Order: sequence, then C-alpha cells, then structure tokens
Amino acid sequence: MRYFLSSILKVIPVLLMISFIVFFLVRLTGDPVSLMLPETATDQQREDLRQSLGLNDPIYIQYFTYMADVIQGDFGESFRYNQPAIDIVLERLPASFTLAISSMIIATIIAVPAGIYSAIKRNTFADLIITGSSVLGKAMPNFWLGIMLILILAVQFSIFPVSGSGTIAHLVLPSITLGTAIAAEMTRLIRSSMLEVLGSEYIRTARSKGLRETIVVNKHALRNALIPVVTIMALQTATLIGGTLITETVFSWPGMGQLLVQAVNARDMAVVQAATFIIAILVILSNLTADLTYRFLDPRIKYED
Amino acid sequence: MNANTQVEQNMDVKPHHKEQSRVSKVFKQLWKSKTGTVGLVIVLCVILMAVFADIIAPYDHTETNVSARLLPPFWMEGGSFNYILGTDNLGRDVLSRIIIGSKVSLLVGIASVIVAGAIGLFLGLVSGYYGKWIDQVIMRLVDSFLAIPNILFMLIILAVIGPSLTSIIIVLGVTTWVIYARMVRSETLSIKERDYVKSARAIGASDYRIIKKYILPNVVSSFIVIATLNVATTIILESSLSFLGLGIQSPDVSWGLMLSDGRDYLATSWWVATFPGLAITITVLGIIFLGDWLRDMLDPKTKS
Amino acid sequence: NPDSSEVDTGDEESSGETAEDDELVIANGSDMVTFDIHDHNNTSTEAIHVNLFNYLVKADGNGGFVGDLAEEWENIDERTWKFQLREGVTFHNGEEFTADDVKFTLERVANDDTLLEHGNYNQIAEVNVINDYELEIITENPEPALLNRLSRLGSGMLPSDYIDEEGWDTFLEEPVGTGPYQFTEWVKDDRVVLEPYEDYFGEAPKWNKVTFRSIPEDSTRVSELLTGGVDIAANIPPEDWERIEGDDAVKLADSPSQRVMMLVLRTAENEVTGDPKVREAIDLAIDNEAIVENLYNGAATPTRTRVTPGNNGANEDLYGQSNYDPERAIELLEEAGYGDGLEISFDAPSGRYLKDRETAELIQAMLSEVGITVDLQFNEWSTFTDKYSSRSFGEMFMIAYGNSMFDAALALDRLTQAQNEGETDYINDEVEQLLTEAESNMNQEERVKQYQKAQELIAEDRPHIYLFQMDSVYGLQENVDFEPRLDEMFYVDDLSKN
Amino acid sequence: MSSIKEKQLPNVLMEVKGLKKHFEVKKGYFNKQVSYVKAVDGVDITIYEGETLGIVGESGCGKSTTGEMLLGLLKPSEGVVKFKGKDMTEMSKKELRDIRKDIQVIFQDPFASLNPRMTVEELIGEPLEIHTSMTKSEIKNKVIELLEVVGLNSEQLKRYPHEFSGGQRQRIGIARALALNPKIIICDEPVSALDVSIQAQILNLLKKLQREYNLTLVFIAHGLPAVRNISDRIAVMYLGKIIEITERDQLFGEPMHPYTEALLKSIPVDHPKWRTNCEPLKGDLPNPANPPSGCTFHTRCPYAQDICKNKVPNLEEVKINHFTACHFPLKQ
Amino acid sequence: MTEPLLDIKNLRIRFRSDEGTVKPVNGVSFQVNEGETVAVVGESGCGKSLTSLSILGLVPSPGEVFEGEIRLQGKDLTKLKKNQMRKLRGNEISMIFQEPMTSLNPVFTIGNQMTEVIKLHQQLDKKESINKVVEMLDLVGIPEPERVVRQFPHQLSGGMRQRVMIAMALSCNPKLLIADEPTTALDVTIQAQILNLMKKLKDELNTGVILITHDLGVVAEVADRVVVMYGGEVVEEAHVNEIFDNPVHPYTRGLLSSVPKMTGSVEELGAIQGSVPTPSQMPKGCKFHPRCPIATDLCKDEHPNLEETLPNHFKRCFHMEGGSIYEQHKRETTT
Ligand SMILES: Nc1ncnc2c1ncn2[C@@H]1O[C@H](COP(=O)(O)OP(=O)(O)OP(=O)(O)O)[C@@H](O)[C@H]1O
Ligand SMILES: Nc1ncnc2c1ncn2[C@@H]1O[C@H](COP(=O)(O)OP(=O)(O)OP(=O)(O)O)[C@@H](O)[C@H]1O
Ligand SMILES: [Mg+2]
Ligand SMILES: [Mg+2]
Ligand code: NI
Repeated sequence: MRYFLSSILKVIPVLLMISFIVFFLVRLTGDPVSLMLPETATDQQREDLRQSLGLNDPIYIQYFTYMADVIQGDFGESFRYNQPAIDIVLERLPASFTLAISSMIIATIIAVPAGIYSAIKRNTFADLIITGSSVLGKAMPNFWLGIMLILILAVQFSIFPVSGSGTIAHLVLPSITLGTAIAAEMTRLIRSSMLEVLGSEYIRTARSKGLRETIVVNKHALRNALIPVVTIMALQTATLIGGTLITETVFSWPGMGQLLVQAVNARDMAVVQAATFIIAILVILSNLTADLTYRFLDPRIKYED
Repeated sequence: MNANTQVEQNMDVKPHHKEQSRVSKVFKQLWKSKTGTVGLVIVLCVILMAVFADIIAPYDHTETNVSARLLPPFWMEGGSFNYILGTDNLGRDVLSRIIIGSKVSLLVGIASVIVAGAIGLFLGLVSGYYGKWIDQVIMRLVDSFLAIPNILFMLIILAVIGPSLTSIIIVLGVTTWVIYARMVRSETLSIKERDYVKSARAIGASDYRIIKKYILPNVVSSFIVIATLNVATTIILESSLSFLGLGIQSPDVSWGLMLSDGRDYLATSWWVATFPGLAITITVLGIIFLGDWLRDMLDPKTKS
Repeated sequence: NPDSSEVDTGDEESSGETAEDDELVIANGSDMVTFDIHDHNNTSTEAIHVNLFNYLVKADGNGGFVGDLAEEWENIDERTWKFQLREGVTFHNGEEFTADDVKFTLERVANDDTLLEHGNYNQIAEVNVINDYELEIITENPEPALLNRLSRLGSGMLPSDYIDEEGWDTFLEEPVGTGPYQFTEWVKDDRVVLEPYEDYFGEAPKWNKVTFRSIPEDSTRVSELLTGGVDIAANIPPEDWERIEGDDAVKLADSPSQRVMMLVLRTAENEVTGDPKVREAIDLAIDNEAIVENLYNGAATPTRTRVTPGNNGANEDLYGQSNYDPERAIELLEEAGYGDGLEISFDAPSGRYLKDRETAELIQAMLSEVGITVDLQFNEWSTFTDKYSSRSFGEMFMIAYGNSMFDAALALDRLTQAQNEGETDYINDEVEQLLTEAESNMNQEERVKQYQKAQELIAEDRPHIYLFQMDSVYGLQENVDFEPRLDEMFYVDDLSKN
Repeated sequence: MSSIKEKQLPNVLMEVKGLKKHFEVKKGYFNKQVSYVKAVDGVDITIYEGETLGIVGESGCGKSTTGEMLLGLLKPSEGVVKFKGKDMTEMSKKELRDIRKDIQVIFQDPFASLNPRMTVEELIGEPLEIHTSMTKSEIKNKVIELLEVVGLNSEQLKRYPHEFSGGQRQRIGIARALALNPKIIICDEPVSALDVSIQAQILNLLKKLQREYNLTLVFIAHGLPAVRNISDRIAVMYLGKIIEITERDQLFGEPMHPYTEALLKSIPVDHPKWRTNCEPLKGDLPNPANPPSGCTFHTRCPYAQDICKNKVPNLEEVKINHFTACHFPLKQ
Repeated sequence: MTEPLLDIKNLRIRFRSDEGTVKPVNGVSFQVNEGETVAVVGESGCGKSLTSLSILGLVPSPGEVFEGEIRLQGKDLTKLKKNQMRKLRGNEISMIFQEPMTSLNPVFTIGNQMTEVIKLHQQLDKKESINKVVEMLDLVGIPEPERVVRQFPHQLSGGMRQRVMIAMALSCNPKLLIADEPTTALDVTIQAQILNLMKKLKDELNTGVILITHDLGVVAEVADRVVVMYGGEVVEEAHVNEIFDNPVHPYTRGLLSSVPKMTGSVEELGAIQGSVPTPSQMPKGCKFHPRCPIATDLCKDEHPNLEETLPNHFKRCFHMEGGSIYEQHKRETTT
C-alpha cells in the first residue's frame, strides 16, 4: 500500500512534465485563433478572441492558467466540436480501451505458446519458423497489415466485417492488426526469458526431482519467465496506443486514435492536449498495474516492505 | 631455486592470439551463425544500393510517363523489361524508386538513431553515473517521454514544424532517445558498482576518465545492439508517418512513402505497394538478424 | 418495391452486414462535423443535414428555385424580400415551425461573427416577422444572390423555442429540425443514424433507418462497398474503379461537382509570373486532358473558368476547354526572356483533394518539359491553410475551390482587388468594375452577362489558371438508384433500392 | 622465519578510530523514515608498517566495507581514518587522489576487477599515467618489469583480461596495485575465487612481494586457513565490529572471544583422523539491519549471560597485544 | 562380493558444437556402496558436476554420455527410457546443488516445492505430504517447520535453504544422494552445521552419498573414500586416510600441499605450477604432465591407465615411486 502511494506520488512530476511538454508543443503550433475564426474575420475580431482566450499573456502565465484549469478537469473547448475537450476524449476512451485490451489478449494467445515452444525447441526448424515470423510481424507496418487483412479476410473470404464497430466480429481484424507487432515483440521476449529461466539452477532442481517436463516448463519455468515479460510488456502500452492511431484510422474504429489523428490535422489542440494527457495517465496506470502484477507474481518483492 | 619462479616460467597455457586471428574469428563466428550472415549480407546490399543509388537506378525517381502508368512487373502479362518491377500510377519506375528510396529510408533510419543515441547516451551516462537529483530529473523526463506514444509525439511535432527530411530525422531522434537513456543508465549503474571501477577510483582516476575508459566502452556493445535494432524500428515508423501524411514528402521518395501511397492500389496494382513493402521487410529482417547476432557476439554472457 | 428483392441476383455474398431493404447505409470519407448548421463549411456534413433540416427555398438545379419551407416569395424592393411560409410544418419535437424560427435562424448567423458561415449571411440586415407565416428579409445592400444563399449550407431552419429553452448544448446533442428524418444516434468518427419523422409535412419518408458512416481510409471504404457493408460509398478513388466495375454486385455513379482545381499565380510586376507571357506559357504547358485521363480516369472536365454549368453566371464557352501547346509555351518563354529556363516555386496541398499530390507532380513534370523548373513543395493541409491565410505562398500554388452558392459571385470574389491583395495582386480595371457592379445588380440577365465577360477576361489574364472541374464518384450497390447531385447532397428520399 | 615480534616497535601506518558506516535503506519515495544497515559499527584498528593484518569474519559482517573506507573509496558515516597521521576523511578530493598512490587494492573476483576493454599494458600502465609524468615508453618498460615481478611475461602486454585464467588475472591485478610502489595494499578476499592450487600460488606471491617491497598488507578473507598462512596479526569481525584482534599464533592458540573459538572449531580438520563430533555454533548471522542488543553475539553464544543482552562490551586489551570485546573472555 | 550401490564404468561425456567436440568427462570409473560417502575432489572444471549430473541423466544439452555405464544396483541408467529415468529421480537418487540461493524456485513456497516430490513418488495426499514435509524439515534441524513450509525461499538464510534442499532430497528415502559442493557457498560456521547434519543423517539413513567438493577440509571431515579427478579423469582413488597419509599421484600431493593448514607451523605452500587446463586445451599423454614436477617424456606421449597399485588404492601415473621423487623435489624447493 505504501508502495502504491509512493508510486502515485512519483507520477505527479511526470504528469507535470508531460503537461509542460505538451503545452509548449501546442503553443508552437502557431495561432489557434486563425483556425477558430472564419477566413473572413477582421483583425479586430482576431485580436478580441486572442484577448478573451488569454493568448496575449506571457507564456508562463498562460501555462499556469492552463494548469489551474486542468487540475479542475478543464482541458479547454474543442473548437471543432464546441464541446469540452475532455468529454470528447472520454467518450472515445471505451472504444480504444476495448481495442487495446482485445489486441493484448490476441497477442498473448499467440505469443505465450509460440515463445515457450520456440524456447523449448531451441534451434530446431520450428524455432526458426517462430522466430522468423516474429521478425516478420515486427517488420510489417500496421496499416499495410490492416489493409491486407481486410482484402483477404473481409473482402475475399467474407469472414469478418470490413470496418466499423458494434459487434465482437468487428473487433477481430483491428485487434489482429494491432496485436501482431505486440505479439512479435512478446514472442521474442518470452523466448529469451524462457531460455534464461530454463538454464537456471532451480529448473535443474525441478528436473532432478523427477517432475514431468510439462510440469517443469508450465509450473516452474513459465511463471518465472513471465515476470520480466509483464514489466517489459507494460512498457509496450505506449506503443500499443500509438498503434491505435493507425489501426483505428484503417478500420474506422471510433476511438481515441482516430480522434487524435483528426484533431492534430485540424489543429484542435485542446483535444490533442486532453487526449495526450489521458493517454499518459493510462500508460502510467498500466505500468503501475504491471508493477503490482509483478509484485504479485514475484514473492521476493512482496515481502520486502 | 624458488617455487615461484618455477611457476612464473610456465604460466603461458593459452595459445597466443594475434590481432588478425581475432578478426578472422569474428568472421568465422559470423559465418557459423546463418541468420547473422544473412543479416549482414542483406544490410551490406542495402547500404551499397543506397550509396550507389543514383548510378544503379535505371530511371530518375521523379520521371513520370503517363503513357506507361501502372505497368505490371516484367513477368506478368503487359509487363516489360523496361520496367522490371512495373510502374506506379504516374508511370514512374518502381525499381528506380525503390533503389533511390533506399537512400532516404536508410538515411532517416541511421541519422535519427544517431541523434537519439547521442542524446540517450549522454543523458543515460550522466544520470547513471552522477545519480542523485540529476538522475531523478532525467528519469522523470524519461518517464514522461515513455508515457506518450512515439507516433503521437511525432504526429504533433511534425504537424507543428512541418515534415521535411531534416525535421523527420530530428523528431524521430528526439522522441526515441529514451530507450538509449534507460539502457545506458541501467548499464552504467551496474558497471559503476563493479570492482574494476572501484579499482580505477582506487588508483585515483578522475570521473571523466572513468566514464571515458571504463563505463563508455562497456556500455557500447549493448548500445550498438539496440541502435542497430532501432534502425529497423525507425524505418517502420517512418512508413507509419507517411501513412499519416507526415512522412517524407514528394518529390523525395522513401520506402515508407511508396508503401503508403501504394496502399490504394493493393487490390488492383499490387506491385506498387508490395515491392517497397518487401524492401522494408527484407531490410528490417536483415537488420534484426544482424542485431541479434551482434547481441550474441558482444554479450559476454552468451559469448563465453 | 419489396417484391423485386426476390429477383435480386444472388451472386453477392451476404455477409449479414448488408442493410435491410428499408434501411440505407452511406459511407463518407469523413465524419459529420457538427449539428451546428452555421458553424461548419463542410459539404459532407451538410449532405447529412439536408435530411434533418429544410431550407426556405431549394435550388432546382437549373439556376432556378423551388419552395421548401417557403411557399412563395417576392423581391419587394432592392433590399427587401418577402416570404410566405408553409403552414402546418412541425419540428421533430412537435413544435410548430413559424416565422420566429426563421428570424432566429437567420439573424443568428448574420450577427454572430464567430460562426464559420457568418461571412455568407452578414449581408442580411434584419428579419421582420409580419405574422406566424409571413416575414421580410432586409439586406444591407442589394443582394441578387440572396436566394442562392438561402438554399445552401447553413440556411436550414432551427427550432427557436427548443434552443431557447434547452440551450445549444442540448440541441447539439439532440438536434431537432423539420426534415423527413430525425436524429437517433451519433457515434463520433463512426456513424450518424437517422430515423423517419412520421409527421413530416411532405411525402412520407422512405427509409426505416438511415446510417451515415465515416470511413476515412479509401481502400476500407471500397472494401465495405464490395462486401455489401454499405449501400453507397462516396469519393471512390479512380484506382478502385476497375474493382468496382469488375464486380457485378456494385456499380459506379459519377457527376460533376462544384470543385475546380486551379493554380493561383502572383501577378505583381516584380514577380516572374507578373509577365502575362509566363502565365500563358504555364497554362499552355499543362496538358489538362492528360491529367484528367490518366489520373482521374476521365472523371473530371477540363475548364478555363471556375463558374461551371449549373452555377448562376456560368460561361459555358470556357467550360470543357483547355489549351495545350507546349511549343507555343516555349516560344512565349523565349519572348519573355526566359529562353534558357526559369524557376518558379509551387506549393500544393498533400492529401487534401483526390490526387492532389499526383496532379502537382505531373504539372511539375509538364512544366519542366518547356523549361520551367518547378520547386514543388507539398504542404500538409494545416500548413497549407496557414500559408494560405497568411498569403505567404510563392509564385504559384494549387488549390481546388468548391462553390456552395451556385453563383459566380462567390467564385470570382477572390479576384476582386479588395480580396486579392498579397495573393494574386491582380489588377484589371475592367474586371474589377464588372465584378463590383454585378455584385449588387438586381437585374439577373445583365448580371450574368457581366460575370461572363469577366470570366473571359480572367481566362486571358490568367491570375488563376483553371485546370479541371472534378467529378464526385460514388460506388453503389447494384440495386441502388442514385442520381449524384452537383451539390453533393444526399437527399435520401431521392434514392431508392429495388 | 621472520615475524613482527622480532622487530622493534613498528611505526603506525594507518589508524582507524570509531569507524562507522551506516547504509541508508530507503523505504518509499517521499518517506523520510529510513532504516539503516549498520555495515560497520565502530571499528578501531591500528595498522603497523610492514605487517600483514588479516581480517576474518562471516559474509556480510562488514569486511569489504571497512576495506573500502580504508581505501577512501567510501566516506565513513563516523570516525576517522588516519594515514600517516593525516585524517583522510577531511582531505579534499585532490589530496585524496594523491594519496591513492600509497594505498592500493586487490579485489576478490579477478573476473570483475579488470576492465574487460583494456589491454594488460593499459591496465597496469594506467596508474602510472595518472600519477607520474613518465613517457609512453618508460611506462611500457615499467609495465614489463611489473609483469615479470608477478610472474607474467611481456608477450602478454597486448592481451585482454578474458584471455587469461583466473590466477593470471589476479596477478595482473597485483601488478596494477604495485605499479605506484604503494605503502599499503588492501586485499579484499584476493584468493576466494580461485582454485586451491592457484590460491597457493597467489598467497606465495603476495608473501614474496611483501618481503621484497616491505609492503603493508591488509588481508581480508573469510577462510581462516588462508589468513593464518599470510597474516602477522588477525582481527575477527562480527556484525560490523571487531571482536578480537591479536597476533596470529596467539589467536589460534588462545582465542578469547567465544565467537573466535567457535569459528576455529567450525573449520574442517586438516586430516580425517582428527575428526570430532563437536556441536558447531548454532543459528545464523543476525541481520545487520536489525542487530541484537548488547553484545551482538549473545544470540549464538554458548556462554551468554544477562549482561550480554544489555551491555555492549568494549574492545579491551586483555593480554598484551590481545584485544577482545567480551564480558567474559575465555581463559585457556 | 556384494554388488555396489552405484557402479560407474568408463563414463565419457562429450559436447559437440560448431567449434568442435570437447570431452570434459573422459573415462571416469568409481563405485559407491550402500551407506558409504564417496568424495569426488578436483579443481574447477575437471568434470565433477557433469559426472554427477550424468547419473541423473541431466547432462545439459548439447552434452551427451556417449560411452560407459552407470549401474544403479545392476541397472544401467544410461539405457533407461526418459520416463523410467524420471521415476528414479528424486526417488531413488536425489541431488543437492551447490547454490542454495538459486536452486530453489523463488516463486513457490517451500511447502509447495517439497510436497511436489513427495506427491509424485509416494502417492500421498496433500495433507499427508505436508506432514511428511514438516517431519523432514524437523529432521534436518529447521526450527518451526510449520511456518517454514509456508515461506518463500528468499525469506530463508543460505544455511536454511541448504537444509531445505537436503530435506527435499531425502524425503523419498533415496538410495543414493549426490551432493554437489553443498557447502561451498556457505560460511564456515554454517558449513560446519551442514556437514554435521550430513554425518548424522548418513549414520541414520544408511544412504550412499557422493560428495562433490574441491575443499579437502570437507573431505577430511566426512568422506569414507576419495576419488580425485583431474581433466575429466579419475587420477587417484583410495580410502580417505590413505589419501591423506599416503597420496601417490603427484596431483593429489600438490593439492594437499596447496591447502593452508590450521595446525602446525606456517610455511610456504606447495603450489602446483600453471593452471587448470580447459577441456578444449587438454594436453596429450598424461593430462597432468605440463604441471607435474616429475613428468618425463613418457608422460608427454603416453596416457597412463588407472591401476590398483596398492590394495583398494588406484592411481593414474607411470611413476610408481612418484611419491618419493616428489617429496624430494619439494624439500629442495622450500626454504
Ligand atoms: N551499498 C550498500 N547499501 C546497503 N547495504 C550495503 C551496501 N554495501 C554493503 N551493504 C551491507 O553491509 C553489510 C556488510 O557488507 P560487506 O560487503 O562489507 O560484507 P563482507 O564482510 O565484505 O561480506 P562478504 O564476505 O560477503 O564479502 C552487508 O549486510 C551488506 O548487505
Ligand atoms: N554446456 C556446456 N558446453 C560446453 N562445455 C561444457 C558445458 N558444460 C560444462 N562444460 C565443460 O565441462 C567441464 C566440466 O564441467 P563441470 O561443471 O563438470 O566441472 P566441475 O568439476 O563441476 O567444476 P566446478 O568446480 O567449477 O563446479 C568444464 O570445463 C566446462 O567447460
Ligand atoms: Mg566482501
Ligand atoms: Mg561443479
Ligand atoms: Ni625446482
């Protein structure tokens, strides 16, 4: 519990820094006023709006004003939707979340057996195939894979719907697209982690007890091998969310990724800021969760404090 | 006669290696690792292709020929040997574009890794070696960067400053340094506690000397491995940027741009996107193989 | 016609996604922007709105107008228009539509300068309500194009009571109009769903459910069409035509659109393009036909004017024309003193319009044939708009303007000296005079003549080099009947399935 | 055989008083409540010129920490370390770096104590490069000379540490330590990682060098036999404290602290015929983060009485040159 | 003659890799009788661990036993099928490893890891096996065994963990116990505790023990018979007293004189020159000859056999009288 509190405290400077980075990035985008007003607006109108938005204050004042609002949950208005930016972002969150979780599940379903198998059958043909495919999985750009999946599985064979959201079937193709790169990374990780564990002394002990190889692998090796994988995979959350930007656009999945791409293109910076913030918090939360899982999986840590 | 002197004379049990044989040993090892060899060959080919791109390419990459639009590769009906891998929607030679695109793709990959590596190496060393508040600040910075997906970061910055070759390289570098900083820091932390660093301090070596002669050379091998692998990641990232319209801009050409432009033709003129895609895949494959082999080579744990 | 579905050829794989016969699914390339009809300038958003809201008058497609919510209207004097409203029209919430709603709607957009459509309505000075069904619109100046303005984007009628009572936020979430369909659901970046409004004043709505989907990725949109996931897909890129034509279950439909691709040049003396010969050379060097044929598969029409047929004031002599003569272009350049080549800068948007990048690249290649080295710079759209509004482009840039007013006024507005400063800096006193006079000339015939003359002069002076009018191309399921409209609207009750 | 006894009263080279090192163990991030590992908790030692002082004790009792403080690599939490009368803890960074010439170190693990990226020549030449103004070729000659002293030859100059066996690496480490003609070398378990036959070579070499260069050695080990073989005086540590210190034969002959006695009994016999069945010491070494009260050994001590639980015994000279920290020193 | 419990004959293990084939164990033979403790001594890398692992069939790949027999009560273990071998492990033969820190799985409780063996080999139910575990932990002198059962390895000290390992190894009453350097990682006081425990248990359980070590002190404490290995071979084998009193092989002698003594006068140690060769650099002829003070040309070319020179005393050396020459040499070199 104390650990948990202290990690949360640690998050604060990170969030501050992120807000800082994002704020200044966004301010660099140039004059938001020109995008908010019609092209025909007069200079006076521009100036008025600028004044009312506080854009004439020194930048640090603007930052503090902004932060004061953010702390109260106010990330500004989206000028594209004329709504509080945070509402728009939160509205999309469930869709992205669903997609991220299901691709993680798909990745796990692929990667865990593949990683274990290729570690056990190290240097065999099967290992070569698995390692090779995982490299391939990494090498394929997301959008390309997505389009190919649509062309083959949706258009050619009509197994899954092409795009959109609503049913579980809609979730399959985007999840595979997003999950592939993660699965590739995970397979490689599990393989090497597993190899290391399999060479450790307690595995030798387990074998010397006369345990079946399946028990040795699934009980003694797997849990130890997964411990580092959990943490490293948590670091992939950011990559995963990054992947949604592209995958959601390809599959017109109504999540934060698509929103972000369009918000950036439209310079709807309030939304960009809010979304970046939410994403950062999500990533941090997932790292925390991973840490807790890690603690759960590894008794050595649990008892230390 | 003293027993010790006896011992001294007969110490040399290991055969003497000459420098030359070390080099040849590396190659022998390389040859033995089949994937490593494949990787090296691929990477060398791509580099050669990039260096001599303007000489090898049969056409200029911007040369359009509207009467020869979307010709298939030579082995297909309608294809010709003039355009071995076919032409794209403006009648430009796909092969030439791939060859010339390799320049930009590799340049983006390598240069941005150098930018990121330099930042990461510096901050990682400082953070790991000096610790204390510097470490805290740098690590929080690292956390912040880790919490924002790379591609989002790039999207925002590039939207702001506009995509160009230089800005793409810098942005890729500025957003991916974190990996190196983390790695270098953790290596530095562990090396700092090794006995050989203690012994260097015991002979009175300065911090600068310790970083330069003790820590740097010992992080460099992991660093090279990660950097190599990241060239691959960067090449893929660049293609994603192209998909979002913020990658390399015409008339320059990169594989990512070709792949992204060609995606509209996947169903009808597959060769427009497939060949640059293959180029990316093969190169990435080569780099990863090479990187994995380097890892095995340079990692003392697996070496002995 | 429910019976004909049985005759439907069954070779199309039913993926369970195909909409029912009384449902319609339309895929756009982008999401609807907002329900605030005054605060967007987005055609595909309006294409949805027209099913929810009604205008006072509707363009009939031949330059004339037919009544919609207004039954009759007359031009009382230069600045006063009187309208007689249809009676018995109700909003989706049951409230009756009256002149107050018209006043509310038009005065809002005419007065609130933060609205994107404000510029197109600030000509309206005030709206006088005579009684529930009668009203007068007073314009600031004589406004010959008022009916054009009232039959376009942003002139749908809003429920004043509903908005007063519930506030804008509620309206934006649950919009209420007088149209044949009412709002059901909007999942942003995914779909807008409409259902029929039973008390619609006109013909009963046809569809049980209408869904507008947003599918930004071209190939995905086409794939949806091919698998039967949507009935209509907008903006089909030429490279996919073959696929669609090759598939018996789907077909293409195209129609000219209001969008004209053009080059904008600086004409000030000190610029290289200030020399009319250089501008002419550029025009002559570009083979519009080739671009249209090769890039657009013919789905575009070369033109030398921006005011295309169907617009008030169109000069049809300049439409369908292009002049391509590279030899003459070389000669002209020589005459202008650029015999050994010249270099101009060229900005083009990237990814904004269909084939914009390729067009620019082809233009670059064509210009280099005649010895003009083009420094081509692609701009991501927001960078482009930045440069556009700060007027910081170089000698030449490419843009495709639409025209939602169907009137020459809007199309040529940008060439008046008040507007072109820092952009083209185009000065031709005759043109200037024609344009200013036509702007407030209530004599339609004369006005048209003035505009046509101006277009001729512009086509010779070439501050703008018009390239081609773009088509909008739709993919349809074989059983869908759809006549694409020049204004790109989807009046869903004009569609049918059999 | 020469031993310290035969010499005149020797000069004091180093003197350590009240030396303490408490490592902070942080719990939580902003939590100011920290606990301490009392790695070294009040050590007094005097090191005479030319002697070999052995320090033994179980692992974790603070031997290495003490060694590092003697070297000035670690700042003591409390106490003074005097080298030739000057307090090292008060020296500036520069003074400290100068004094490094005189105090050198050899570490336990020959695999970890040499920079794998430096050649033998660089390794041994480095101290010379830092502290002298010798030219490259002078350094090289000196390095060759040193290599011969430790029983390696000049052909091996350009090789890297991984090309050597453990014993050879330890010799390189010794050569590096010798390069600046130090007054004192702290050896932190220099033979623990080596095979018995190699261990003997290194012990012999150290003894030889000590004789030849009149070196002072501090020899840290947890193996009593090796310490006995090389040391003149021996200090026994337990949980961060020295509990007994005296000359070698005295310690082995007449241990006064119960822990020393137990330690001696725990060591395997030299010959199977001398096997005994005596009960070894019970229990484990207590946690240094949470040491027992009073005499820290009382939890395992067979002779412990009530006073041992409460009162910390001081290190006192019970016999001439025989110090022990026990309320009830053993009498032979 | 009664059949020995374990009889290893001419055991050879090879590792094949791209670099070539190495044979780190190359002709090892010795026997272990019931209730007897046989110490296998030798310096690092001489093949002690591999030999012991081969008895359990656990030679790590790509290593393999390619020649020789390992007979447990007459049954050749090298010929057994995988699952037959598995039934023996932990049941008839068990093993204790050197590193008590890493030999226990960090993520499972002691109880979990111990009951696993018992359930596997003795068909006891959960409750019975827990009782058995507690009983075993008690036997090896662990205080509060009921609590320890629920603890994780990292919560125990090194000595405790090694006791747990021993308890685990003994829980199925194995006929043969292999202890691979069971005390090397422990402090002397803890080592003394463990050695004492092993002596006690051996008397009680009558188990045959193979004790692998490089510490001659440990040998002197507990062994009945000693097998000295060098370079993958047995170079001398005899009763423990015989080895200490009358070592014949020059290597054994060198080893004995290398060890600093706890008693007697302190003198120069009789170090063996050179260093231990790795399997890939094994010299021809007698493997010890480059380091041997009495080596002759014969030693360089010919490989000596293991011969019984005295009753129950085997050595692999050409020099019958090697001993005395060595003594003489040693006297010369020590001042
Ligand atoms: N940097 C550190 N931070 C916290 N605790 C430390 C640190 N260094 C050492 N300790 C603790 O201090 C105690 C003494 O450590 P030290 O290394 O001096 O023991 P040692 O006697 O040399 O042991 P060994 O025989 O294992 O080398 C140990 O309990 C150790 O865990
Ligand atoms: N996987 C392997 N591949 C190649 N050689 C190996 C492998 N495992 C062990 N060896 C070699 O076999 C030899 C004997 O190893 P073994 O572990 O039996 O030695 P040991 O006598 O137990 O040494 P130690 O005292 O260090 O434990 C070593 O020299 C080692 O190099
Ligand atoms: Mg230590
Ligand atoms: Mg071993
Ligand atoms: Ni001699």
